[in-house]
Amino acid sequence: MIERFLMNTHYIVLIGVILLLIIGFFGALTKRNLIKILIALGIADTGVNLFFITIGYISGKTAPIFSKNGLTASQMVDPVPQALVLTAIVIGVAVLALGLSIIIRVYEHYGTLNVSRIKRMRG
Amino acid sequence: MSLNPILMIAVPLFVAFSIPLLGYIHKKAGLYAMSATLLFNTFLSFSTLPHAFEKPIRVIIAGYKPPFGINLAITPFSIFLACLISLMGFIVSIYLLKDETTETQEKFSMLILLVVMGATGIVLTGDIFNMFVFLEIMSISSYALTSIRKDRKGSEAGIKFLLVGSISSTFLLLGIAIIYNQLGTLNMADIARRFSQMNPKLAFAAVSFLFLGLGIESEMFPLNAWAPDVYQGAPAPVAALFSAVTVKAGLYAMIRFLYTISNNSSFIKLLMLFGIATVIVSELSALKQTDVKRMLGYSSLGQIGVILFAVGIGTKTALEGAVFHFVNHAVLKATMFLSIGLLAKYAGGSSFEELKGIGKKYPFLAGVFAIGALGVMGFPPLNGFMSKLMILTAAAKAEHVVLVMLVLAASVVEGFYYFRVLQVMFREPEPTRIEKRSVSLAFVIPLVVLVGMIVGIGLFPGVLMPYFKGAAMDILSRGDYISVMLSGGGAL
Amino acid sequence: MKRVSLKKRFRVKNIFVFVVLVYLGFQMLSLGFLLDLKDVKGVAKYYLENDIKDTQSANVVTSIVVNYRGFDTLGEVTVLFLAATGLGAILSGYRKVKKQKILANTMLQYGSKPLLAIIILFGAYIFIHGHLSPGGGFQGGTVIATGFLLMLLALEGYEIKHGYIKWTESLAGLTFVTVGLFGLFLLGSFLADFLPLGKVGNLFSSGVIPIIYVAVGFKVGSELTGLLDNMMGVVE
Amino acid sequence: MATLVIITVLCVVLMVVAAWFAIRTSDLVSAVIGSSVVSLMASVLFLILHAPDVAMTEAAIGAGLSTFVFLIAIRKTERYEKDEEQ
Repeated sequence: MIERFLMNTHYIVLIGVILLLIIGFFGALTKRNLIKILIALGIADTGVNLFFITIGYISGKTAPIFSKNGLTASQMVDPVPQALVLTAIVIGVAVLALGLSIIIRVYEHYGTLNVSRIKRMRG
Repeated sequence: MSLNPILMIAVPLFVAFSIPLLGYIHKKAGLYAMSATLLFNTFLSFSTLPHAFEKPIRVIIAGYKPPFGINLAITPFSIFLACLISLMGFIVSIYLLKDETTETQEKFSMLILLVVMGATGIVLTGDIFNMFVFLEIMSISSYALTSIRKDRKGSEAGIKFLLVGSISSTFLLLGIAIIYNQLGTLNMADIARRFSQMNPKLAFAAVSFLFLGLGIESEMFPLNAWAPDVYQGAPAPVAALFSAVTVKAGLYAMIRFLYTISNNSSFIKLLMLFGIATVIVSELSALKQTDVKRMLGYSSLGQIGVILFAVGIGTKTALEGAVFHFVNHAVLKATMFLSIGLLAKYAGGSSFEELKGIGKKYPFLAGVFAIGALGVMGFPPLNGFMSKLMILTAAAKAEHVVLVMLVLAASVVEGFYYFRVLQVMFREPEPTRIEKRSVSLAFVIPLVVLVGMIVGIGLFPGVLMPYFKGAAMDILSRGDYISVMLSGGGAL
Repeated sequence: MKRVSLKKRFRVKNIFVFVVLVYLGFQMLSLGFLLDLKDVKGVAKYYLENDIKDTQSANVVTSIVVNYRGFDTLGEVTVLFLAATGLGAILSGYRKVKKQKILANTMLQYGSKPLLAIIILFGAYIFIHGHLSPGGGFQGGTVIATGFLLMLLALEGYEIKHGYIKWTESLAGLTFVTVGLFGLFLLGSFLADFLPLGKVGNLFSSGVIPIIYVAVGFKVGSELTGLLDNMMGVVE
Repeated sequence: MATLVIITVLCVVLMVVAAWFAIRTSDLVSAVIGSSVVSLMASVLFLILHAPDVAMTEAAIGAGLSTFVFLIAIRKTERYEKDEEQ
């Protein structure tokens, strides 16, 4: 059981993915510093991207590029998750940059990045 | 034969990309281009409407038939919402022509254009990952629009919105990944056709992830703690767009996913409970507010709760009521946010204190606000009445009497706080510190049109009824959606 | 080292969140065994088998990104465009007193200009060969943006002309949409490939893929450069 | 085959450790470097999983560009996380 588990790249990476998700969400839910929260969300995002690629991977197959001679379609891993992850990564960096710019503005107004010290909006 | 509906997405994109260059021609060219584009979208969506009601249309992109390529799925429900979205976008855009929310007019008009384009894309697309991309387009422009004024409240609301939104997109991606792993397809009709072939445990996980993600987008309790801040912090016309356009797209995604794709009755039932919770919590929170914009935000959440409740009941009448309420909520909240935005601008703030007696200074604007408030409370000749009545009758028929009582109680609370606002506005003595300024025509026209819609829909709901019926049928007829999208749609 | 009280180190809420997340993680791990990881299926199988016939592009990922799911890519470019726009709007007028700037060493100052040329060439190579080898518009664009980042960091008072960025990003975006519209008017569906496909392996092959990828490369490059430039901000 | 498995395990372990470090440290610059290591390891894993396109993107964007964006933002705000509640 354990041997099967450890010799399989899927499951090794999958454990990493789940740990990344746990760490990311833990950070996002418990940290108070805005930049730290963004870092944590970025880690969770990396986890999801890795998850996507893992489900497209098939042991013993190779990258979906017809470069070497004689490579046929049946020898390739699933290309669709790779295309989707490309999109997801770019969206991730877009959100990140926008978030940091808003954070710079928040800092300008409040002089702190601590969520609990940024006064809650009222009335 | 009419224009290809893909232009509803391609043309706004084209214009948005060229707005930076239009700035060289005229300083305000971007704004006018935005307004003209939204008018074009409105025109195109209304001209597609009758065709789609005859038979749903499938628009193929890049020449690959579904499930291999991305396609647009133009069904009655989606085209109806596309009409609503582009019409509301256009009305708000007229208001924006004169509005000086920000000094970066060019960027502002791009963002507005793309927020409407994103919402249109969500309701029209037939591919689940493409829907995710459009959701991101919509939400990223919403984050930027929320904090575009660079002030305290706007920045704070914007960063909250952004953090919650990123969590939502993580969930959505996880759900999509699981579905793709099981079925090997991303086309919504194809997923719907084979959804039962998924491993039940994984199907449950995928549905929960997407439910959570879309719950955030559709502002469902308890995932909506950020929403009042956003409604308060964003500029008033932007808040109007949020409640008239972006929430609608989020709700559409939720309904499409639960009814058409997964057809999961237990989650639909869950929606009913969450809807009720949303209504009660937000109406009670609205009671405590001292800022009218924030109060409107809570009230907006309350209306969304009513829609979610109706969607959760799931009978045909309830869904008709829900679609009707979509329209009413969009029109009413747009009216109120736009009028309160102007009043707040003239009075110097949107708190009760600052708005004292404003009704005597600006009878027209405050009157418009009052009509909106009466509409939300459901006074008979206005439009809010019919839809709520339909939803409550449907709920009573489905024997959810306790829930009906709760919604009614919440409506009483709603009436209470709106009367308080009206009292502050009209009964207090006229303030001396505020000067009377003339209201520009660009502000008056949208408000008049919106009030006309409130009264018109209230007096003649029968005109729109066939459309509500068609949209509700579309939500319920899952098999038709699948067969049409996979085997070819109607003609344009 | 500052002593932190035990209570402060382990807050109850944090532990609760941690336990819940670990529990959910275990649940997900058990779901992991149910995942179907055996073989390519569904649309992916079709893409792999028909890629050469449909697009003549050696890189299947590229043909999915640009051709089969080109609409997503258009959306994705829009997302970047939006982020750059929003960031520009939010940070416009942001001024901050200049902090003590540490000058880059002479080597870097003199070396960075020729390096920029090489980096841009490399980026262009990546996006031009997107249909033949790994890489494409996004990767190439990012590489180009890092080149400009190097300039911003290394050279005192280096300014990127905003007009250039504006024109590049607009024209690149317009090219993408226009190619799509050509497909619509010539073949009746948006983004359809209207150019001859050529032969797999050649630089000039795969129809519109190279055009779109070059446009995406320019767009991403200018977008990210503008974004970095805006982030660096107006320093007085 | 066995070497590849060992490399994979190493990458995963390093990635998780870096992620944990990034969350725990109170110096934001270290945290950013930690998250950059996470991205770098992820990009190696993408390569191992036969996704060269994604590996390139992740290395350029995740490990390179976003690190810089973070650093610029930290430079404009503050570097140390002050952990005072309420």
